[in-house]
Amino acid sequence: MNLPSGFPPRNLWSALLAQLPSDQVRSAASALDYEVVDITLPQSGLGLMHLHDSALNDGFYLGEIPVARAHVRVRCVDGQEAEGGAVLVDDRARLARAIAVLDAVLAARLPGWEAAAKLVAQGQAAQEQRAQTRRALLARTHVDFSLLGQEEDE
Amino acid sequence: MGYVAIKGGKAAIEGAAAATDMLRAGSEYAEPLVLDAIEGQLRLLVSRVVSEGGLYHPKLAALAIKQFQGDTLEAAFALRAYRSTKPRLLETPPQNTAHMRVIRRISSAFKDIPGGQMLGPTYDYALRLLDLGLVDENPEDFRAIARRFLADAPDSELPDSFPKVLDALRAEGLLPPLKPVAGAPFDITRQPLIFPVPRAAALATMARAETGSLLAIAYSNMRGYGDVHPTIAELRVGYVPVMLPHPVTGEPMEVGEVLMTECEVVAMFEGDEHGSRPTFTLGYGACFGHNEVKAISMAILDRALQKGMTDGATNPSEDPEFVLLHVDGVDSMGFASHYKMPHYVTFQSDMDRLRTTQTKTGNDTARQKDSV
Amino acid sequence: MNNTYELPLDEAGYAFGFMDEYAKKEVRRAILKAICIPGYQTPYASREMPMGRGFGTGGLQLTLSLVGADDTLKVIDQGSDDSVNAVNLRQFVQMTCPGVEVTEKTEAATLIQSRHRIPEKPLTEAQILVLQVPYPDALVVVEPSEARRKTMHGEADYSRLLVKLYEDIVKFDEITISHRYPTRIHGHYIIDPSPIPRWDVPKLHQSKALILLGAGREKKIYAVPPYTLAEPLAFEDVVFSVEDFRDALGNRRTCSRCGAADSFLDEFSDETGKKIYQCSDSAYCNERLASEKTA
Amino acid sequence: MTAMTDLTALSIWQAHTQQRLFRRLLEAFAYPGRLLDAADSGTTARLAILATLLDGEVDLADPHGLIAPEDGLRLMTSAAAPEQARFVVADAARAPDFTPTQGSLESPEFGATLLLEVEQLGTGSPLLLTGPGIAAQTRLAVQGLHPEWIARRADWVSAYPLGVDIILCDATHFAALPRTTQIIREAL
Repeated sequence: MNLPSGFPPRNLWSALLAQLPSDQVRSAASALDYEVVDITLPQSGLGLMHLHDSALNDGFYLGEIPVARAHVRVRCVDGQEAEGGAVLVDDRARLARAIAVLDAVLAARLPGWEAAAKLVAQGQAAQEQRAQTRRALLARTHVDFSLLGQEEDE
Repeated sequence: MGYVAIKGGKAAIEGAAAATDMLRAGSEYAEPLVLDAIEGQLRLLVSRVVSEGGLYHPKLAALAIKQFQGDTLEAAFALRAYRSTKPRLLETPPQNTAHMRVIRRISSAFKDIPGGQMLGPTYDYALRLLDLGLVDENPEDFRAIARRFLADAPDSELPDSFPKVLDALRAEGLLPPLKPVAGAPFDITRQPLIFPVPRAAALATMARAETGSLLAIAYSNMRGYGDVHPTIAELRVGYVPVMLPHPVTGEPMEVGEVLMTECEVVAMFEGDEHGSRPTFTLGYGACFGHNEVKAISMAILDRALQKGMTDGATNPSEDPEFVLLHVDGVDSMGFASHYKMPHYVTFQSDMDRLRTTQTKTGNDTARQKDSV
Repeated sequence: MNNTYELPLDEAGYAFGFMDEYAKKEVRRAILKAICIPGYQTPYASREMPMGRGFGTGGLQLTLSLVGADDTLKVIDQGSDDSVNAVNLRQFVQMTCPGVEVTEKTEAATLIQSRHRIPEKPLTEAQILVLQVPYPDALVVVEPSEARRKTMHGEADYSRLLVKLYEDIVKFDEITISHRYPTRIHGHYIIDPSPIPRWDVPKLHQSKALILLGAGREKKIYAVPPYTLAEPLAFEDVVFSVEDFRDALGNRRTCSRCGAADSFLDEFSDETGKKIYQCSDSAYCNERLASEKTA
Repeated sequence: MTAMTDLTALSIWQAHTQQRLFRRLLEAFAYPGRLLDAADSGTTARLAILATLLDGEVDLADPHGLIAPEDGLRLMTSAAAPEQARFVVADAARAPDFTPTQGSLESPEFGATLLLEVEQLGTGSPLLLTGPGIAAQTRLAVQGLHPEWIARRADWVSAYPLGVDIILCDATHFAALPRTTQIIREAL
């Protein structure tokens, strides 16, 4: 089995899964019957957000963002193993751990990966809906200067 | 009696908390505020709190607004205190605002900016007439607003992100060149501000400054205590995707997005002392959330401070120490509030000094009176 | 879309001492340097505490960085354990530092956080006094720029401060500083000893206990180590004097509760408008009352 | 179950152990020359002191290679030359072969903290100490401190408020010599 073409790459999975209600993600992760070992402890804390100012290119910190992260190894009954990870702008370390489990399962196509893929696809749909709203904000407020110019000429 | 005022403090403190909560509830017919409503319908208030609190956490900001009954200073303060309990896990690599998923983008320097101008959600051209239609909104109509908006939106092939206006000006040689990337920036949450401080410290301080304080000092520069005379090259609002390395692959992955406002102003040109080609000068403002007045004020002050740092300050808005030590809302409100605390001992001491001094000068005055 | 509002309850709860451990370490390093350079305002990255800047956040960060489960803590404000701010700070420490004992008895405390007073009862080597400081820099009245003040402090150049004091004397025939009396530590740095009355300034001199001062808003920590010279500024002809509690006839006023004639007194008016005086240090007053009863 | 486990097994990496040790360090600095005990920290006084004071925000110089690599990782400090580092750990039996930073008039707190490991504290040639924190004078007996340290220190602290602050430790004990302490080396 393969993922459909156009399926989002791994570096988007965390963000897309985080779009969904968290209990849906958690129950999907716990439904997978794997042994989960924390490679580093799931943590929640803060991250400094580093920007380069676009005027002169000086680096500076805009402020802090919540960060939750997890790095796990999952092992099936048959001995198959895979590593998964998640980092979120969020403060729920357990949610990050659940996403890390799904990340491992999906990346290695371990048994049950289809459920994870389905969730990622759902997250992508939610994301697309959000992007559409933003495009509408732009499309309805686009200033048409060529029209203004013609009026001025008349 | 003085003693009565400070004795029994414990009961009074508990009573004050209950009294505050009672007024929050109002009456038994009141409905509690739902946090989703605060986050959505009071989004500009949430924006102030996340930026002044220095922590991009709109959900906790909404909670703080509810808990502190709409006081932005108190709400920002609660976010700051929350920060003190959390370990610093990481520092992001530099994020790129050119990837911002824009919802608003304007320029007052050019009308025809590459990608076009999009007003987005703004009150700039709104008539400040009270809309009596909002007094008693029908929930069904309210819910239909978003649906109708999306249905009326024209199909568009607009991209999510846009090039920066400054890049075009830079390509024409009108702007100073970009500086080479330096080391780790100044971290105002860890390093005390000991002057002189680098520009990174000024930008970080202003990014979490109190909006009104920043505006007031920037306004002094606009009105004449300064000469920045800015033109807004670009003002943009949107969501910046935050990229961090994936724990397994190490590849950059998107971990979420942050709503922010960014403003670049172009100011009077100057040449350097070596007689090189003169270019425009620039100011930069940015903050969490949607807060245009703050981003513009910061951009003006950034330019004013750059001038003060190189040529010496001739106005308050050009003096880094004056500006940066007085714009923090949490610091300044704490100081103003602390005057409400008991000062019985120091006042007793003040009275002692005044009486002693009065006795000395009073004896002189009494003698003068006697002689009249 | 995720419309359900969910807070990270699984991560809730505060660690011992509220602040994260790195923050405490930084405060601790600053404390040690402050002791090594008596009276020098050591900068540190002050964290936000859940109470207002100016309500003792500098003192509180010191206390939270020092306190352990085997400490006994006393918190006072204006000399009183019952003052609203003292109650508030004490409750916060109790909430975030389980196991810490609290006391009102000065001699029972291992750690005392105070605003505006030093207890009347002499402190011992087994105690640490933490004072809350609103304005750490005695030079701010003559020099607004911190950069220039730092140079003046380093060079122990206090001529402008002395001129200011002297102008006072010329004008009023008295030094009019009532509290926050500039005090020279170990013959070099002049400190603002926090808004303690002049009455308490001599207690800094050769104190048996370590005295730490914390200014949260101004992000400074400084110290008066034990057995250290602490000299209030004065001139040969105009000496430093503490508050005068004598009445018109020259008799020392006494506390209307416990009768003490050796304590700093608060002044009140009773219903008839008559002035009455009571000890500002409530623990001192209570102890005298109690021993009177048993006697 | 996690990579963190072996870190927490050693009690010096736990917050409450560090709090306790810090209070003793505080006592040592407040009362120079006083001998304090670090025996209950589960490791050497040297590592206990470093673990209590250091983290990723400061740098450490270890010119004599006293710190085991795995402990160096846990301390999270960045390495620096002994002439620049905020903290320097050194073997006191050797004569000083570097000049630590003494801070500046404006920022004397940048003067280094030296942790000097001696053979034994409490025995050996006594140092007579006076200065802040000492009621009149006190004695600290030290064995295995190269005499050159005392001479060089006198130079380093001669331009107060500039200076360096020293912690002496043996396997289990420590004592502090802030820059304000005057040392008179007594003949035995």
